[in-house]
Amino acid sequence: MLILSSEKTDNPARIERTYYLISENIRIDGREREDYRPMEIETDVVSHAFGSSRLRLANTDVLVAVKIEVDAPYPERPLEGKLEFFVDCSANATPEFEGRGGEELAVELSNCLSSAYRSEEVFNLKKLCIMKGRKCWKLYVDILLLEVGGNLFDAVSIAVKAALWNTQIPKIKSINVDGSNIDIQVCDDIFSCTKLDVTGAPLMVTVCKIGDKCIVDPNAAEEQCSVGAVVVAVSRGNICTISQTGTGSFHPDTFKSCLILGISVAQRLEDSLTETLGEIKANQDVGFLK
Amino acid sequence: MDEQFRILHPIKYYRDHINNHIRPDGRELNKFRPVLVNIGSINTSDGSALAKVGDTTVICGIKAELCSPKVESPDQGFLIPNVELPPLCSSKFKPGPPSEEAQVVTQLLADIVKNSKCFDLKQLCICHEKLVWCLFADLICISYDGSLMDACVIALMGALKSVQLPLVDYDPAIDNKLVNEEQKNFVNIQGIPICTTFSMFDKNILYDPTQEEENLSSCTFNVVLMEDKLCSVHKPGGTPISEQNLMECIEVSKQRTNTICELIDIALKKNKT
Amino acid sequence: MEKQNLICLPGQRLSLCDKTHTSGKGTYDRRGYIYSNISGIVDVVIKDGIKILEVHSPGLQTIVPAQGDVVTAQISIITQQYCKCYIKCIGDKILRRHFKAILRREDIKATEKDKIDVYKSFKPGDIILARVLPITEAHNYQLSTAENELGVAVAYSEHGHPMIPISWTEMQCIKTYVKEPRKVAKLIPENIHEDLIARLSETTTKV
Amino acid sequence: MPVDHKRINAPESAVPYKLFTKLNTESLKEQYQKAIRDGIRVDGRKPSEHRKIFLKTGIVAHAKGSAYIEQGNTKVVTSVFDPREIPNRTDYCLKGEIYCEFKFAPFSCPKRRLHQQDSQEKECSAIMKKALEAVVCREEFPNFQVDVYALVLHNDGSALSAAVTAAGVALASAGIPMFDIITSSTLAIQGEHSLFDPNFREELLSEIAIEKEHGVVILCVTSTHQQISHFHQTGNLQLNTITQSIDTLHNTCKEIVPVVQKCLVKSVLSVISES
Amino acid sequence: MPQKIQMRLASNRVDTSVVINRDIPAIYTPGQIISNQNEFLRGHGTYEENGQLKASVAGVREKVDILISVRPLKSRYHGKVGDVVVGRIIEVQQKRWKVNTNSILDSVLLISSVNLPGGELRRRSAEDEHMMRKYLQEGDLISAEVQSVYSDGSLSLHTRSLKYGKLGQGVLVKVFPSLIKISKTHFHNLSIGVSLILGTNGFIWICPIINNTEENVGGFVQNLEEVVPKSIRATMARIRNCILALAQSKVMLFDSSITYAYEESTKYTLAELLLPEVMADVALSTQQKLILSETE
Repeated sequence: MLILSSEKTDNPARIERTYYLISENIRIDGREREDYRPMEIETDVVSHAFGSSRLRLANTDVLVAVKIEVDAPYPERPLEGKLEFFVDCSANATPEFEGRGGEELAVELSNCLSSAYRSEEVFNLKKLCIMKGRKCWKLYVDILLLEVGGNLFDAVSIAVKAALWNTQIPKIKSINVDGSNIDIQVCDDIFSCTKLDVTGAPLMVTVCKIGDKCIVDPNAAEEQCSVGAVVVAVSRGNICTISQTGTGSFHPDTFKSCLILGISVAQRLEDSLTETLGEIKANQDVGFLK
Repeated sequence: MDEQFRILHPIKYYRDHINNHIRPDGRELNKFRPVLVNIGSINTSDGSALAKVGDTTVICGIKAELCSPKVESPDQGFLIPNVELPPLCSSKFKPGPPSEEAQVVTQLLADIVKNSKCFDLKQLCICHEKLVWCLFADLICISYDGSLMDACVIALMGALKSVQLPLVDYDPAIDNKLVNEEQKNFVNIQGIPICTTFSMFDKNILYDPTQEEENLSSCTFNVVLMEDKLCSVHKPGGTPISEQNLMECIEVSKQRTNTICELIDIALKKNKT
Repeated sequence: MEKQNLICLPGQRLSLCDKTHTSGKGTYDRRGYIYSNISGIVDVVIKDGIKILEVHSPGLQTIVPAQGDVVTAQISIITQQYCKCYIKCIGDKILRRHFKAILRREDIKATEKDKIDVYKSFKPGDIILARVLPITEAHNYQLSTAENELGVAVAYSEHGHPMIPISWTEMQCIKTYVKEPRKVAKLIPENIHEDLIARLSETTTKV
Repeated sequence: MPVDHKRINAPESAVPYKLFTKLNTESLKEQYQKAIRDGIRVDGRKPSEHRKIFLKTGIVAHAKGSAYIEQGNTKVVTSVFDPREIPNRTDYCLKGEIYCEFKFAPFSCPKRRLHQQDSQEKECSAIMKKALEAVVCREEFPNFQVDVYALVLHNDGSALSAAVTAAGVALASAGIPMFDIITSSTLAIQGEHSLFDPNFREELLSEIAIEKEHGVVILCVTSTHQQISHFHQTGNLQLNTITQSIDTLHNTCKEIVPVVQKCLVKSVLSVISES
Repeated sequence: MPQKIQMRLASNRVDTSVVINRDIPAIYTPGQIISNQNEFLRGHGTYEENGQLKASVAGVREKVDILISVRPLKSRYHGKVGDVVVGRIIEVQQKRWKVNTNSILDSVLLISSVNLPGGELRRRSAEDEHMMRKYLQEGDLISAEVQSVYSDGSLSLHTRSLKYGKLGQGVLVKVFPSLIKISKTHFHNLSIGVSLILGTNGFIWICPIINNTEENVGGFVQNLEEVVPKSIRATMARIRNCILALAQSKVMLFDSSITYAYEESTKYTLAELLLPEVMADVALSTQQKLILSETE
């Protein structure tokens, strides 16, 4: 039997790692610590989804689609709709995801997203209520990782926000209640849809610690060399989730400076995203296979 | 040095001890380990108990829920015992679905409760054919060191004794339930079955064996008694035992049953005050 | 408290790390200080005028076999090329969890490597002393008995009786006097406790 | 749902009776005001007061190390086992791994928990793993994994923090080489109220947006080197609030250290006296 | 002041192709008939059906006498004896290391094919076998030469020359092997203070120029403490970005194309070199410069 050469992501040796340590403010690709790589975004890429987006950040490629269903709200939260994240780590993205390899990352990503979107201040699920305690909209946000080239959390959060921005929720024409049966009529007119309010939807920024310096938007090699990172989810200038990835530990002061850096980068990301999404004209015909 | 010998040749190590009529943990062959019972320390459950037999610790928590009865037994509720042997309690168990041993113990425990008739499921009926109580008795082994069944039975019975169920107003016409948590009643227990485990090593009978003893012995069996009456003897394979030996074990179990019942009663009183 | 019973806990700073103080077992150094790794008792070993700080855990230490360790192992399977065994002790420290190891044919003896026969060197159940070779594969320790002091320490004959060594290559059953071939170890107290061998080799009086 | 043949199954229609008790008509705001009245919490504590901690080692007989923690009503058992082979892993790795499994007992919470790990438990396992990885000297056991299990017997808030602290003690008592002692603490924030070591109800109420600022913060810190080994936050908080909470939680974690030290010294002494 | 984050719509994507008035060879697609005549020898990337020769991969036809083969446009590295490669150690085994060289199968580096520390004439003992991880361990990068090709296509490497061995501080860039132009030497010391190894397998190593070669015994000595000065770091980053820009536009990589690209790139800042339009511009002007220099 032939054992094919593995394509697993490189694990740089100690000597190479030394080079990645940045004493001077210049990274291997010439960026400074706070610089972001250019990215490319598009929305409305999946025709049968209610909303979708695709983001390419250097080698990281993410596709997000939003699906909507009518569901019954949780008994303890009768006034709220539902929002669920599902991350699929396709083995296409990296050979490490083969079998159950991507499961841990998928759980980490979806947990981080759902905890970032949990607060009512961030994303108001009450807007998704159709009828108190009986019917509500349920949003399924499916995230497909097409390629992994570092900085997944940031890329996913941007793509999710763009997909939710793009999502159209059908208008309800009438609700008929007959005992325990509820009949919901949806407007046929495809143009009479409501858009979601995503101004508070969080953007996540990974602040990566390499040596004793912190950088944003690490590429895959930088991630390998880093001992740990802080993921800061920011919504309207407030922090809605902080999580740590990797195995390293932080000094409290370093940690605080990471948070400050995270917030400022999130603001810049937010500005760019709003500007870019604003450029999208209706019914623009672009497929990502172009 | 002693420990090395134990690991390299455990059977010989044991044989040397047994020949001197003493077990490695310092007990004589016919001595039980101390038993400890603690009832009702977990107030998120409707009834709970912790049982310690030597270094074996089992905790049981009972949660009550409402459901409709089975069609074939419209006036009976449910008592669902499940024994969990998590990897936490011993390196013997791996994460994942219940091990074979956990399944066997669960089934055995369910059989003991059913066959001894110590708990009448009819008392769990709220409304004939419509609404009954379902008691989830979850037993978790925290520390595993042999004679697991003994600890499980004690924990389950202790927890059952402490279960208090609220009153339920049920209107079958409109399927409306109202639970009154202010008024709670204890459930009735007809008797307390007690299990005692024995092991055979060479031709000696070891009372209340530890995990190591169970592993090395040629057969392990347990005897369940309820108030001087024999409920069941469970001897899954292994070397045969003589009738005389069995009778002796049953006799010993009888004495132990009484002391353990007293222990449960004391623990229960302690909990109430 | 006596001086030698100085208890320390993980992360406890023990001393400066300088020319006269270095970190030994159970300690680590970071930013010029020596810290404890485990909870146990502090021990200072003086060697060549340098104080080596060590911490010893009183109970069972958590260790894994490392290159160069002499271990006690029990043979489980033998084939023509190698035998598989389980490492049960490292030095005099016993392991709760046994590690799988493999002893290749060419590592059994130091000389006449091409004449080695695995079947004439070990039998399943034998307790051997062996040295751990460098670890090349994860999950599989490689052992070597290519030293005089290494090889079979305790063995039982076909009939289950203990055997005693009569030469470098043979052991004899004390009951049946049958001789069986083995790669016999010259036991030195450093590697194994004499009493242990005595206890393992004595016959049990049947009840 | 597939039938679980390995357990005794209950009727599927079973529902908790708590759903049919008299409805609580109070608004969330009123409920929160009840939970903290005039700066005193329901259990009589001040907002910054930590519950008493009881720690004990060696309660799981056949584990390499184990610890039991009682923090108010919250009770957690943790155990640690000898290094073992990493399953499904054949390539050489220089650092050992830590496998964590965090589980709520079915009867530990107001709502019955299922036997399989749910997503919350998986998240807690991941947090525990990350927190502990930073303190264990993993290069001492390359190619192996150390299993750490935590079982919550009774969840009355701050269960994850209690589990991390106890797991640290269990690891140390197992003789696993560690860089440091680890302690953890939780903070529940709602508006201007910051409640240390929240109980179950306080934790639940802080997850919901009653005020603009709310959230739950968990901090795990190593004692000597003062490093944050893990930090987790949910809700919606301002940067200032978070930086402040880091400082205050750090102090709380420091206060727990003596309890941990005492417990560990005790366990060392008991082993010495035995041998 | 940090840079603005660049986010663009996919509809505004830049065309990166730089083909200018050049003959593009015919590209065959799988199943396409290459030859109808019977007079041929079937080579790699082709198959025979009904007496016709068809392509089995997408690529360019190559003909040597009557041997017809199709060289795929995109493929893993197919090594030839004498090739200079850069590879990463992925496994330490008994008496050999497994090396990832971007081939279909892992390559091997036998312990007998390396110069061990202490001079060339040294017997390899059992001790050395036990010390293998001390010399090279998982993750280490090496430069080596292909010593032989096994029957299954996997490569055996050697580092028995002072120029080969373990690599120190620097950056690895991966491109398609077909973009590396085979030339006399694959080691280049550029005048701008950067040293390059253009591995034929598509792995390119960029590092600061090492001055004293005396210390470099078989490449096992490394200096972890040495800090690369900022200016060199900047140059290395620029070279890296230039190589990626050329690779994106499929311009062949060799010393002059890289030097030209470097010269062309100086009108941009380092960070700008990550922008697709800038990358395309650098590649385009490099291509023009190359054509000019060819015609001269």
